[in-house]
Amino acid sequence: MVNNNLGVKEQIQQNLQKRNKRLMEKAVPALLFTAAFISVLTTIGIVLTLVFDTMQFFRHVPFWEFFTSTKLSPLSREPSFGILPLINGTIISSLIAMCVAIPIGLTSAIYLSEYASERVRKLVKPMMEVLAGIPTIVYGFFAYSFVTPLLAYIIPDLGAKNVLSPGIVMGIMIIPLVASLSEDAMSSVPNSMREGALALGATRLEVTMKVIIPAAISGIIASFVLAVSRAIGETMIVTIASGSSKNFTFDITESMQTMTAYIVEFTSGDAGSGTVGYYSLYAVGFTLFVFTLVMNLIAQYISRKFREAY
Amino acid sequence: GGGNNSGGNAGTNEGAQNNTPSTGNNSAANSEEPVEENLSGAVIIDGSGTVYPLMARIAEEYMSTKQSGVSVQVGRAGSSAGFKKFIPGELDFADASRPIKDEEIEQLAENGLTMDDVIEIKLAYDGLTMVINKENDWATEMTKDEIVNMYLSGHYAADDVVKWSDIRPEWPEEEIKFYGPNENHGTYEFFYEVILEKQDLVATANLQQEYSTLVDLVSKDKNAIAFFGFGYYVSNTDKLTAVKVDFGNGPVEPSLETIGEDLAYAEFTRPVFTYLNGQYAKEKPQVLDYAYYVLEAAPQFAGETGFAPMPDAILAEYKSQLDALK
Amino acid sequence: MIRISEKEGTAVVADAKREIVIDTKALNLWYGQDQALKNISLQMSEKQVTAIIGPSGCGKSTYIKTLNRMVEMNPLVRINGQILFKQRDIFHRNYSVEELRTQVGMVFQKPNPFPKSIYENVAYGPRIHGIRKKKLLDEIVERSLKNAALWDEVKDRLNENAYGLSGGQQQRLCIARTLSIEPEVILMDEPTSALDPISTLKIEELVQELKKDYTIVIVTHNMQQAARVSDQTAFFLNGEVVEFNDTVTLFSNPNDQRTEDYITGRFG
Amino acid sequence: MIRISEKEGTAVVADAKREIVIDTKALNLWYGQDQALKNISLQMSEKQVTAIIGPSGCGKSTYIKTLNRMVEMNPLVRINGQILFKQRDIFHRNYSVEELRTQVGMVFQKPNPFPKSIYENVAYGPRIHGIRKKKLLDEIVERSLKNAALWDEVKDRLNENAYGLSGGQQQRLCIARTLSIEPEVILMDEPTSALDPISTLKIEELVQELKKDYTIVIVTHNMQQAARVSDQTAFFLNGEVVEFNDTVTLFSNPNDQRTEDYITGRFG
Amino acid sequence: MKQNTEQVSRMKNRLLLNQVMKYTFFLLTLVALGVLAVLIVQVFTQGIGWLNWSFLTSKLSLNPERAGILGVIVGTVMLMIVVGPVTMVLGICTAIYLEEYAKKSRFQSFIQTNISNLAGVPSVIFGLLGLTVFSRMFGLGSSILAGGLTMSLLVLPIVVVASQEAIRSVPQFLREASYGMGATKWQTIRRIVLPAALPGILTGMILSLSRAIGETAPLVVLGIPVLIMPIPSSIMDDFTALPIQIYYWTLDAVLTPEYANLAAATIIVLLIVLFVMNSAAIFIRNKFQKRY
Ligand SMILES: Nc1ncnc2c1ncn2[C@@H]1O[C@H](COP(=O)(O)OP(=O)(O)OP(=O)(O)O)[C@@H](O)[C@H]1O
Ligand SMILES: Nc1ncnc2c1ncn2[C@@H]1O[C@H](COP(=O)(O)OP(=O)(O)OP(=O)(O)O)[C@@H](O)[C@H]1O
Ligand SMILES: [Mg+2]
Ligand SMILES: [Mg+2]
Ligand SMILES: O=P([O-])([O-])[O-]
Repeated sequence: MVNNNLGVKEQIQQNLQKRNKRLMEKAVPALLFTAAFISVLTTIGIVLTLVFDTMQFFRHVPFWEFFTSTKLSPLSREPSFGILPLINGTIISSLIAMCVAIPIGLTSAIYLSEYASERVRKLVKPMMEVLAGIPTIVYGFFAYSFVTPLLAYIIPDLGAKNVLSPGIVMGIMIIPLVASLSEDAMSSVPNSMREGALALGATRLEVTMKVIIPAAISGIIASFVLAVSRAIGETMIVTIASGSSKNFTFDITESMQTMTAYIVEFTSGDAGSGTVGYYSLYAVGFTLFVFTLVMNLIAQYISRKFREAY
Repeated sequence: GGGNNSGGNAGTNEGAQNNTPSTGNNSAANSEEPVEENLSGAVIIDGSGTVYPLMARIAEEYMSTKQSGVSVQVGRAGSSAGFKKFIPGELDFADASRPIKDEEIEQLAENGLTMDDVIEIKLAYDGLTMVINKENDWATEMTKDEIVNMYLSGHYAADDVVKWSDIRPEWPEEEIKFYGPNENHGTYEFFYEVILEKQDLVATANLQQEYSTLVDLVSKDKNAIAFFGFGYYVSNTDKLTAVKVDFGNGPVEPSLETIGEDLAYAEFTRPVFTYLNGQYAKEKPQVLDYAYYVLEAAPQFAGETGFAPMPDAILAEYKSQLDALK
Repeated sequence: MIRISEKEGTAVVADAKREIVIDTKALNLWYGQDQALKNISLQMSEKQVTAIIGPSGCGKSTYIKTLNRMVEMNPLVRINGQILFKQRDIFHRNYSVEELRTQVGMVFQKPNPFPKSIYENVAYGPRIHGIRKKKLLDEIVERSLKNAALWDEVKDRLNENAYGLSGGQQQRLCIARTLSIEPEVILMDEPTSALDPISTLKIEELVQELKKDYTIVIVTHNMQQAARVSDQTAFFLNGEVVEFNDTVTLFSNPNDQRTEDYITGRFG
Repeated sequence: MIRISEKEGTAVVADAKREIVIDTKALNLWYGQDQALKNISLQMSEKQVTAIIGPSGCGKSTYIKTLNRMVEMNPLVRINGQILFKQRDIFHRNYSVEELRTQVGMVFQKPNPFPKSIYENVAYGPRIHGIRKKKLLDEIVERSLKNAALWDEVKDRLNENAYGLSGGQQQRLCIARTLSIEPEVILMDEPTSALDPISTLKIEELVQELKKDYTIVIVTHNMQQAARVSDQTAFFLNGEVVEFNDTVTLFSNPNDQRTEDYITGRFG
Repeated sequence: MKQNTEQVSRMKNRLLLNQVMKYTFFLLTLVALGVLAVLIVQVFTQGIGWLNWSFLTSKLSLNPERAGILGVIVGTVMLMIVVGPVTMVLGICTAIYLEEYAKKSRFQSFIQTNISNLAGVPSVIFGLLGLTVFSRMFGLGSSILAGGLTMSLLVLPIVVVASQEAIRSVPQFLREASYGMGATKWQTIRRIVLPAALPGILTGMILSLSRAIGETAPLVVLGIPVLIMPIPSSIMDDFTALPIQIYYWTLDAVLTPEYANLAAATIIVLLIVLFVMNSAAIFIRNKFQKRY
């Protein structure tokens, strides 16, 4: 077995001496770093965009009034800018959504994680993914053209635009999120826990309620918090189905406006120039940003603690 | 939609210079220009929601039969919102359901545009229409004063919670739900300035950006009343009832036969406008071309979109103004 | 409370007069196509320790998990044959697995306390079986922990999380948890293999103590352990019972050549 | 092509006249605070097979990975001491790891072909080192596979995925891949421990063949294997070289008591 | 536990409760899927009659009888032509940097936190960013480019996370094998890691595009006009896209009821596109799963 001399060794040696290879090794990380930095720039961009014009806004409107006034009429001759009606609309629609998403999402998660056979799971999970993948505009259309008329049939007093219908539909949209994150949390509880409880003669239900859910609770709560954050940030469903009434009310059969819907309304109406109304867009956007950011940070914190548990 | 900058149009001038022979058909137009160019670029229009159906109809016809390369974009932010964009030069045309105000003219001047550069075009007549729910069988006829009074802040109740029975005792004792377009809209200002004579609107009035939302809200609420242009009523006669207004000579139903400066519905009649930025018309051939087309098509499509057409004489006058721009 | 006072001799000749608690008859078990248990027949007597030994993969865990039907958690499993627990067929449809498991407790290879307090771990069983009274629960917890020889070490920290305990303590906690519902039989699948020698010794002593009240089946890899703690031993190989005899006899005088090879360390 | 015609005697007395290819001088290595190699000094001669034996955790893998500086992929690692490869200090800053690794190839414990075709696996090395010509690549692939005794088995399926091969074939493919760039030295870290006996035999025969052209360092758990294939053997214990000698001497007449204990199976 | 009659009856109750709850859980799971079914049936019955060849191949119009969505489809496709490459390049580069170069550094955890927070920012806020930066500051107006860049930033976290996961799941021994041949880091990444991670990356890519195709709010905020008749021909043109057209038609359905049917028909098109894309993602995921 002789080394038939193909000059391979020599070629390799020559190639190793080439400089451009070394250059590549230096240039590539720099390029990649630049790309990675874009995501940081995006965040900076968002914050700067919001902060600048929000500051403009607070030159005209007192901070205190913005956060305490229940009167929002940005276009009147004597405009008033109280964000409370929007926060109220946002919270109420999100609460309705949670009332739908949490029970159904959590029970789906329990069913899939603790009861369903492998076959059922293989069937149901992709369907949940489909549900999660439907664009929100489709849900908006569904809320407007199906759920609102259906609800009006049940509740004759229901306004043509109301917060109930988009709230419910938002809840449906969020079910897969709650279901899949809670299921992850529950199925990551080690099987030995299940076995330990079952060996004591516990039924599936007792295992789930008294061992699995308590063990997975922080993961489950994190999924709820993320769901709230999603509901707060959801735009199209509420824009289409909940109208743009700026009244401060708790009546869920009436029209309300969320922060997101306000932004849409304002950009499709009067986004043209530097009026106070235009700046209010950014003040509302900034509030919305802070709301969701806080929610996300809470969720991250909870689920990080959760991961430390085992 | 908002936020369009007209900067995008500037670059298209060159493309428009290409004198490729016309392939467009000359439909009903008896244009004075012997050869039609193939134009391109955009024409940006925003403003009145009342005018929107008419202007959108004209735009579509223009794009499908005259210049398929030109993109005419019609928004409906409201007359006031339209002027706000028109003033800094974001628009080629600003539609309006009220005339431009002095303060807006001043702002124009600050942006280097005098009224000589702006051509005001009266497109058609609109009748402000009071609409109620189909199930409302009592308020189908009202006097002008009743309408004014019910919308006046503090006239019936200090907290502006007005009941139908406040107006006529035999009417139901239920709260009236007042609706209307918001302050972006010329219709609001017409109502406030001309009809209410600048007295405050009831505080309970629910003002909306989109006319479609208003139609929706009134059609689902028995106690609702709203006001907007006749066009939005005629396309929804199955959902809404128009109030017949008694101006002193018996109730008048708004219709193309009654809307007009000298006709029975005259008191609630107003012209609707579009304002052309003359500088852009000079710079951008597609804008000028479209302006000619608007004059030609406005009377043609006014009827089907719920407007009474302008007399030909007035339109001829505008045409000569356009000719002067060349 | 020193419970392990004197070490008794462990090698007890199988006692014919004792009641047979678990009677396995011609048991076969498959995972899908693979047969893991072949025609197993074994009797376990009351208050005796039965050790199950054999090389890895011979079916020890499978067999012991069949005794409380935990093996059926795997949907692939198919079983035929019979197991009688105190004369009742455990596979009979009127016999719920929950009922069976209350009577046949199990301790696992790796300690698996719940992520709860020590107290709650032991109280879990009684609670799900409907015992609510705080006082009764307190008593049960104390008694179980004492019987598992853990009480003295944890009595001042009952409300701390069970994960703060050492491995050996966790395993005794799991035993206490099993004792809390007073089963008849305790199954133990290599209960000491994850533990250090000292903890192992403690558990072995505990088994000696527990057999006064319970019937015990213990799987072990460690032949010394089997010899030390059990009364009878079954030697499994490839899913079959090669030899089943009282422990002294099996280790001193095996009948089968394969048993001898295994206990002298020639394979496995 | 029958290459393995006759088995040569493996026990060759260390040949003083051979050139020393790898010279390790007083090498120390730490993982963070833990010292894994202590004052290692070893010489490996040209075209000889050096076996490294020792119980688990003694530092065999760490040492062999130091020879091609793969050990430095772990950021915790700190090294002092010297390794000369053909008189050049491999830790010198002018000596790039890429250059070192082209000359000191490595075969791993678990076969680790790339998820590519057989052909592409072997052509990978030449390609990254700038060889583009299809014809030359074909020749290299064929020669390397022949030298790794794999050609006959795969020549008709060069474009199939390497993961379709058996474990033993995969390991020979990895050897072929190493040969493709014609290194001076081949490091093998327990190259047969994941393989069946027949594949192991094939690899052992291959090592015998390869040492005609290459210097080989082989880590093994299996003392018979060390005795069969190597010319010299180093016995590691707790990060130290206890004994280093020609294989025949080390196995027949160990100098150190610990070596004797280990090779007679008394521990490890 | 010692048996007594109370125990036995309790056992019966416990078992019953377990069964009851099992079916309750199952039924509630079905509710979610039931809604999905209702939604799809509703949209299809309303829209399928309007979905025909001429609807797909003609231009927009105010007249519902004549309206078609050719320009809308072209707009969506061109939007994806911007989003695809931009997201792909940024996403993969970021993922490589985080997984291969910045591993375990402070900078990595900073960017990682940043990305997961970005993933939770409401899309309407991205719209404001796009409006302020791309539309106004860069003067891109409501062009395809402005929309595409906004969308790219919006879906970037999806691609980054998916690519990171794919890169992480490439076994370390493949990298070692390559380094052992004297390959440099970049050679190893380019020739070994990326090809092995490609299926995972592609799956993430498809999922991010399908998110971008359905997003509406950022485009509304950018100010897409209601009626655009010319078919866009360059990325500097104004455009309209499937979701925004659905939005406008839904909004105007009050005035012209047939618009609701057009919206439904457009939704069918959108759902079919998404279905095909997601199937492709699942196919890729299953086909190339775990080959080592
Ligand atoms: N979940 C399973 N699916 C399929 N086969 C299984 C499963 N569990 C065990 N087996 C097979 O059944 C046989 C017996 O396994 P079992 O776990 O009972 O062995 P064991 O004696 O407990 O071994 P060890 O001492 O390693 O715990 C083995 O061949 C094993 O491969
Ligand atoms: N990545 C690492 N980090 C910290 N310590 C390590 C690491 N790798 C190995 N060690 C330690 O270094 C010592 C030597 O390990 P090494 O892997 O070299 O042993 P080995 O002889 O190859 O053992 P085996 O035969 O099991 O492969 C061991 O004590 C081990 O715990
Ligand atoms: Mg076992
Ligand atoms: Mg090793
Ligand atoms: O939309 P307006 O016509 O009322 O301005």
